[in-house]
Amino acid sequence: MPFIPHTEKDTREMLQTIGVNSIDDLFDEIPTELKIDQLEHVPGALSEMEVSRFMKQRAKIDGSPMCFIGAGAYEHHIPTAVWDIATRGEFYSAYTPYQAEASQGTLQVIYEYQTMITQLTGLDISNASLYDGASALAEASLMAVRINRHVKSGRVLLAPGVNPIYEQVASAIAGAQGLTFERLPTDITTGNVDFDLLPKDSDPVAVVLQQPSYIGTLDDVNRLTDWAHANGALMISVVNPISLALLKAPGHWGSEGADVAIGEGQPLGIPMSSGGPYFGFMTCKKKYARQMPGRIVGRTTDLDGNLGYALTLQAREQHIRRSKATSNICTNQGLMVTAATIYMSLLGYEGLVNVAKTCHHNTALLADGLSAIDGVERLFEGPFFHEVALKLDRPISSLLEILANRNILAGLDITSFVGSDALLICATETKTQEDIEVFITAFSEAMASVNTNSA
Amino acid sequence: MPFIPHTEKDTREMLQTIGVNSIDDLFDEIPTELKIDQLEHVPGALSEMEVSRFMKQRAKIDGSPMCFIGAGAYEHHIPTAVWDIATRGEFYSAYTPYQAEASQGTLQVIYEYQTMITQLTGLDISNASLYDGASALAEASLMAVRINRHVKSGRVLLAPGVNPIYEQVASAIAGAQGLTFERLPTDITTGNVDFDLLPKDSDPVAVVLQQPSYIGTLDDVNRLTDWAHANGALMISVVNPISLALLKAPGHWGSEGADVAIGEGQPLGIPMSSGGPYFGFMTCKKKYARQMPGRIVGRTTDLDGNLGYALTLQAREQHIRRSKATSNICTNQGLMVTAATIYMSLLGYEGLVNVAKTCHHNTALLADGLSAIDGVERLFEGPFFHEVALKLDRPISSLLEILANRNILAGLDITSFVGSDALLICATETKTQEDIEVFITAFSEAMASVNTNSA
Amino acid sequence: MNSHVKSELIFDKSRNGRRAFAQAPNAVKASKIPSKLMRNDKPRLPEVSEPQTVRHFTRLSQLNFSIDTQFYPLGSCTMKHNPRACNALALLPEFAGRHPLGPISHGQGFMSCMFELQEMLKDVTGMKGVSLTPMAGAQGELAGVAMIKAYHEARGDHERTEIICPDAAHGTNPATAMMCGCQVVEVPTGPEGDIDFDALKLAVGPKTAGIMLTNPSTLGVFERRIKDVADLIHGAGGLLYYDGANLNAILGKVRPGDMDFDVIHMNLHKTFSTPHGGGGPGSGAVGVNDRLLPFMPIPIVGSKQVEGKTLYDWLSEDDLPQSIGRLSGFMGNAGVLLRAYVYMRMLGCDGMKRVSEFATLNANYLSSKLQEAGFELAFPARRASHEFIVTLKHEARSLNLTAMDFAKALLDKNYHAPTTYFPLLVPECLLIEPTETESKETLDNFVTAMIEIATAAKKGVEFKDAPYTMPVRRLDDVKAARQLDLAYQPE
Amino acid sequence: MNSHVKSELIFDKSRNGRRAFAQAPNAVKASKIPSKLMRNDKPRLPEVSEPQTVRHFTRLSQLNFSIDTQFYPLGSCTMKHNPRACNALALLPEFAGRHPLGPISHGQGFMSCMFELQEMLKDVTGMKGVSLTPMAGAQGELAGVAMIKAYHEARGDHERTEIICPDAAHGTNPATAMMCGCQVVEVPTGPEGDIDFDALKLAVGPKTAGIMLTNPSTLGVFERRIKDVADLIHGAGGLLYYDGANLNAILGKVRPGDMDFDVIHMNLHKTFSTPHGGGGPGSGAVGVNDRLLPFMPIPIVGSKQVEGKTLYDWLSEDDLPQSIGRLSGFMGNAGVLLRAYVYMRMLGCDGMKRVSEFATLNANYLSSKLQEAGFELAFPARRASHEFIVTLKHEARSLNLTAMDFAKALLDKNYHAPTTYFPLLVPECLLIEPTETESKETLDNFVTAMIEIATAAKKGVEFKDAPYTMPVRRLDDVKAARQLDLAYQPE
Ligand SMILES: Cc1ncc(COP(=O)(O)O)c(C=O)c1O
Ligand SMILES: Cc1ncc(COP(=O)(O)O)c(C=O)c1O
Repeated sequence: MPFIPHTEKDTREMLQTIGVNSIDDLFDEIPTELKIDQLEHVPGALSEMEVSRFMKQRAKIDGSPMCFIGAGAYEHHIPTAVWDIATRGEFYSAYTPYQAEASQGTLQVIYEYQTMITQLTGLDISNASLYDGASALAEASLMAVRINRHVKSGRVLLAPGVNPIYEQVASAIAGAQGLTFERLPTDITTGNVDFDLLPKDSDPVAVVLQQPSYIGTLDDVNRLTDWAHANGALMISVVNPISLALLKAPGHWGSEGADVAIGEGQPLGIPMSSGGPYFGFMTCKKKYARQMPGRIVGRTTDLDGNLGYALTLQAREQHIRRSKATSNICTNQGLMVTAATIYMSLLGYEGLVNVAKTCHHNTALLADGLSAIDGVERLFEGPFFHEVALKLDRPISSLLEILANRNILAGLDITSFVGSDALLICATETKTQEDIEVFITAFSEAMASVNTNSA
Repeated sequence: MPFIPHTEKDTREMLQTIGVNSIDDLFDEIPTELKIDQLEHVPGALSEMEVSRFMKQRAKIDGSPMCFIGAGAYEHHIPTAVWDIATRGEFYSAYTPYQAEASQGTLQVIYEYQTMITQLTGLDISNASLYDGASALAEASLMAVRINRHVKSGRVLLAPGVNPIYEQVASAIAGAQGLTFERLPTDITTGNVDFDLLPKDSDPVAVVLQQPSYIGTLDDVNRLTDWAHANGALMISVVNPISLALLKAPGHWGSEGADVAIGEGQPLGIPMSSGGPYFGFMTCKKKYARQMPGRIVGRTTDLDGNLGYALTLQAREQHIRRSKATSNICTNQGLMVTAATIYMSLLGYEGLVNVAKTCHHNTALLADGLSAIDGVERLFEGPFFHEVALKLDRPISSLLEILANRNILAGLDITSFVGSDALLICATETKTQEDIEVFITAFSEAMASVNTNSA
Repeated sequence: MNSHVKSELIFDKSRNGRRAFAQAPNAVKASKIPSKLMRNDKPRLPEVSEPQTVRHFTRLSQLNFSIDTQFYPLGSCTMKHNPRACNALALLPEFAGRHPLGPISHGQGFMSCMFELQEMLKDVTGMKGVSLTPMAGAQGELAGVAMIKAYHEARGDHERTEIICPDAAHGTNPATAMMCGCQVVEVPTGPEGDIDFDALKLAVGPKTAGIMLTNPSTLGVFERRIKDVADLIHGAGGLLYYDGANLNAILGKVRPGDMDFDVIHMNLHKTFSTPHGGGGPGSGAVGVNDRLLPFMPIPIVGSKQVEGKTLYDWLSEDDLPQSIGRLSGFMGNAGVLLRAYVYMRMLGCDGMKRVSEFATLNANYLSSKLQEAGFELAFPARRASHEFIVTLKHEARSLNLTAMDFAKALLDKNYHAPTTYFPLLVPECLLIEPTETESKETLDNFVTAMIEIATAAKKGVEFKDAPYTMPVRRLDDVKAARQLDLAYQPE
Repeated sequence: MNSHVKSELIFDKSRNGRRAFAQAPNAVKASKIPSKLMRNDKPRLPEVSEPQTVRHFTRLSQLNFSIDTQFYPLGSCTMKHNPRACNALALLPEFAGRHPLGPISHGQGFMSCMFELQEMLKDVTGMKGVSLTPMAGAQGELAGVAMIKAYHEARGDHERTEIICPDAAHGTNPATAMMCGCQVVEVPTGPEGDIDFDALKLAVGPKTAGIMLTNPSTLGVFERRIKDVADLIHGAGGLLYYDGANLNAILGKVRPGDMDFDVIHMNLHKTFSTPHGGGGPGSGAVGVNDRLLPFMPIPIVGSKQVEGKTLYDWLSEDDLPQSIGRLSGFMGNAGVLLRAYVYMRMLGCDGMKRVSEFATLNANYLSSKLQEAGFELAFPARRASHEFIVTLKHEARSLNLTAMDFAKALLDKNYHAPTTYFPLLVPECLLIEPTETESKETLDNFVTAMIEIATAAKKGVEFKDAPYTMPVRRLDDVKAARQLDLAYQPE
């Protein structure tokens, strides 16, 4: 009984107090024919020693390749203090702070987080987190519908650079409420919005722009934001928090600023760990506070007049409003937000700038080096942050396999998204000049060993 | 300035308050000719990211071989909770509990530790730790001199199975006070004390018996203890705490019990980490409390009459008694004791018994398997706990090298100690049946590939 | 912590130019990004040193109650011990460092764990398929209802848009139904805590898409006529959704699949002990029976034999063309799934059963003791499941001692309060879930604390101003919602 | 923590047959050990579950003050920030799992760190050789004095058995001298905190083995005539020992070797920020000049070139036949050494200098502010080093407010007290060492707290009963020593 403290004596006494003979008697209201005897596909218990060894063997299979993939999840240095503190029992094993007085630690952390993320995005208020960046787009779209109630089209227009997975997730979640997601036209030289071909009279609920885009490009955020507002749409930004150390904050896009900003919080101190747990962040203009999904922490005072923190605006939420809630979200990604708050504190603005610049610098180095290889060129003109799409004249899957065998994850094959053989690469601050050189050399060797597409 | 919070403004203001112009001015009492400009052999700073990567590369060089070495440091399963809790900032970054009221956590842990270690050794009182098992022998010997003040010989008699390193350390530390360490005669078939040849009129200060011995044997603790007492000597036990789940506790050796028990605490939840930090434990009969070296925690009451914990018997210690102190020890191995206390709590008596029995069982399996190989036999007759010395007819260094190349650390070469080609092996509970088989096979292959000594 | 010490905000410690220098690279040359895309304001992140940061957040942590420090009998939340090994093993560097889009050649270790987790969860729920991607209970519900809808749609059954929920249902159930574009039909609870079967019959009809139930219900009692309910709903063409938040009550004893549920979500952060983290992350893996297999959310880990070896790969749109789609950017809360996997392996098949056995034992013991001490149980005639309800309606009336007051008074006794005011239908209720990992002594001490509070109240002690010993006194929730202060304004 | 919650002992939670089942293997068949060697009593270890253990020790931890939670200006102890990375990297599985007797083929990574640590420490101290094996400051002292003795012995100088210590010396210095079989000759301190040079001249003679000094001294001031002292001692045939506990004051600025010291120990757990752990582990690496090289304690890491590659190996008796020998079972507190190594690499050469600069800045700032606030400095005419002394002799007399009372009052203000009653020669003293990692605001707030206490005392507030807000009130030390209760007796 690994985690159960009961002695036989305890059990005996407890049964006696209850007035039954056996634990099985406690299940007497359950129809006998439903009961099972034995789980058949759950193996026997392993001790912690056994399971540790076993998991280490499993982990070893996956190895620790050098990773140049980005595409929504990024390898960054995470200060040791972040998880040392976030996994302290008091954070790690607490529940959602329903009893505010006994949860001031978690609540104050969230209040600080909300402050930091509004500062980064340049918007007024933030919630306490959503599941991840992709589902945050679904929530933001539904929020746009609630805010933009007079627009009945249900049409959300996505810039060409919005992560295709985000689109899929948003459709899966928000589709049931009649939302449709459509792409704005692409300028194929830049990969960005083709402003000349923007639809007229499309009556959009919202326009979504991802900056930097999924394919690594940077778009004219001001122009599209103003266009959205001119067309009666809410402007939703999808942003990478690290990039906001350098790039214009959504709150300052266009003449009025974006209305809602969302994104994937993972770059802020969360390990990549196969895709989660991460967290979605969401900020918006203050006037939309009551349409926001998710938990929100507010500062208030106690009986003595001292400051304190509590969950607030709960009337938006499922446990109060039930079928009229702004969302069904309940448990969010609290611990990740704790980690991100510690991360942002340790980095500070200047630290984030240095991280962002180093990412940009490394990716530029890498893109330049790879573009110098015969058969490799940049897919799009224009500026980028820390990801670049490359056009290749060889089959990407073969290249990726060769490099994976050399323990290099060379990037993500985005051929199916862009429609021609293309590779999306990323080099964060974790890569040294030497790493980049190793990669370029390996890449050019791989290129040399594979036939061109035409051949 | 990685860990320094001063802004330029802070520094300016602080200098102004002090009334100097620069930080350098603060060093104006130091003769100029002594000052240096630059450290020449300390490289430039690495960021946490850089040093992490660098240290991981260094660690990788050492690898994670399968280890069958014991000889004073043992690989055991350490529950994750042990170090998760011990490295909580409040334990990790506190000082020695000088301000008792603000250190009740550490103090209570030590009190609990003292209780557990007295229970394990069957003696009355314990100190809060010494540096390690080896230096604890030095302290125990010096303590014996203080207790046995009428014995002037300075002679400490060591059973044949006392760890030779412990002897060296004890000599290095206690030699200056006139102590000499001498070996009792050995019965070469058992490796134990040859009772027929025990010295007469040797006037020993103390007799030291290590159980289980360095060479894996188990001696007749009762007989030697009684002999020591009959000869006016203090009896000092050197014991492995895990073995005490099975083996007779020092407090019950012979008719009166050993007087002092010491040992290496490492097996109680401390990683092997190249030899330290570990901790030495020491327990003794109550009447010797005032001769004990090191910190001791006592339970007392506070102004309200509530129970609390504080350092006590400080009049023995260097900060009070200075040159008349029982020892110069000040900082001890507090954090290790915290870990050990958590370890002992998680294991409990029954858990320790299971660990001990599994170690014994695995070592028996291994010894049997290896002894079945041509040219391998047990060096000594008689029982063992979790180490066994093997006699080999091939040069051990070659065997060890071959196996190390296969990532197996096959044991410790104790040839120089026992005077013939001998290997000391150990298999703790961390080894599976499969591991043991792998080792046996590899060993027999290695044997086959090396010429016998005679050849 | 010292509760009298004021908690500063991290921003109060901020000073221009201060930072934790070891944590970022040195500056590199300016970027090549056009200035019109660059930001020209300076976001006010805290500018603090590493020691300040460590101290600030360490001290903040100490202001929390948590499972690692207090008994936390929060009903419906399953606050049980979170084994530390689960965390350590999920964070092994290869797992923590694995990019979600890495090739399967560098993911067979992780994927094998996920595959086996799917298999174990099937067994535990009695279901035929499991998808691990939902990121919390509510998202699992969303996946479930979406599958139910997809099922009806695929059969051309377009009118089925009603989801039946008992009035005791957790708020996420109706909220989820709404998000899936359904209407909610609420049915009342009978006097003994079972669903009002007659009312249910009336609620069922041709528009019924399905029913969302948890069994045992949020009232802490087992729905005895579950088979009848299933027959009724199925007979009407609807499907049955099992809200797995209460799986801890029946683990290894009864399986939702065997009760004829068609789909279930599990809260791995409850039953399988992944930490709640002060509000997540969770994981709401879903299990389905044959009917709903084609609709499962992707990705799912599949396995095939290649050259005599098992190869794990991702099942995607191509494999499940009828899938309701993707619910997360990658693979749900993968690291949470790993933690649950480790936990399940440590429990083993026998350990699973013991979970529900001892959770039930603890709940029944505690309810017996409290009843004996004079507290009123909401369903005194019923066996408690893993949780049970005390109603303080008498105390509220005669002593002016509400459930809220009681909860705050418990904080001063160093116990986290049970869930209050849920389920909504029981007045002044405390929903108490001790879980299997608490000892008899803890339960006994908790009973003593409950009695002490009640006794004090009877003697005239007021608890309106409780708590007294927490870092803050009772907080003004109304002010929090009226005078919104949701982010610090650095001057 | 809630200070009003009684702390139970872990033994109070113990019940027959309870345990943390996941943490030990299942029982195997009985052993083959003869029964007369077996134990037949049952040691009373706690029998507790895993959740209980986690909760118990987590809550105990919360009862502590620590650097991670409080300002901890404990003079002479250098309570500075302990970077978390140092711990994590020292515990990398390959390092944590390395057997100390493993072959050097599986230790080059670890050994290269140790070798480089030796080299850096040589540079930092201005010494010619470094041995890392001593396990704390006091053992470093023992190594040092033993080397001094060995040096004299090797020269046939058998009569040199006196060690000179200033009266301000830390207790370990005289205690060490005694352990090394020497006699201690104490010399007084002059009015300005330097050693009384005339008294020193009288103390020196043909029996002088050496002198133990720390510079700056434990009085917080730099020994200005250090060169004269060195010349005097060396002229008399003695050697100079540097107690490196105060190295934080001069790191990268002045080197003991350049001051003509012959041997030094360093407290890596002070200057190089390895954690104090509630009382250790420490590390007392020793550095020596040419004279003492042959006598260094073993093992030491050596390096040689083999086939163009650097190979690290252990220097042992064979390499240093005159060595004073071994002081630990293996290689000292190896894991502490790794932490110090990582810390030094993170500081780099410039960071070293900044340590002493900002430690000194903080101490001088704090002493200025306190003096301004009316506190009396023990050596007002002197520059503070990294620490300084306030004497409360007036307050003790006029207000009946002793250094002890003041210390306890500070605890109630959430500050750890400075070192009290050391050095012994300054009456009612507080030895205050802020360290470089504390911010100006923290120092300012500390000054405010000091002033508040003094002001309250002047208004007649008594602090004899302080502290009030800690988990316990002031403890009865006399009772602790008289009625010895050193281990719980489980009835
Ligand atoms: C009965 C019930 N259903 C559903 C949920 C929702 O789960 P989650 O919070 O993981 O979204 C909860 C959790 O509070 C619950 O108790
Ligand atoms: C001046 C001085 N010397 C020596 C020591 C002894 O060091 P350790 O405690 O590491 O043995 C100390 C530590 O308290 C000290 O402050």
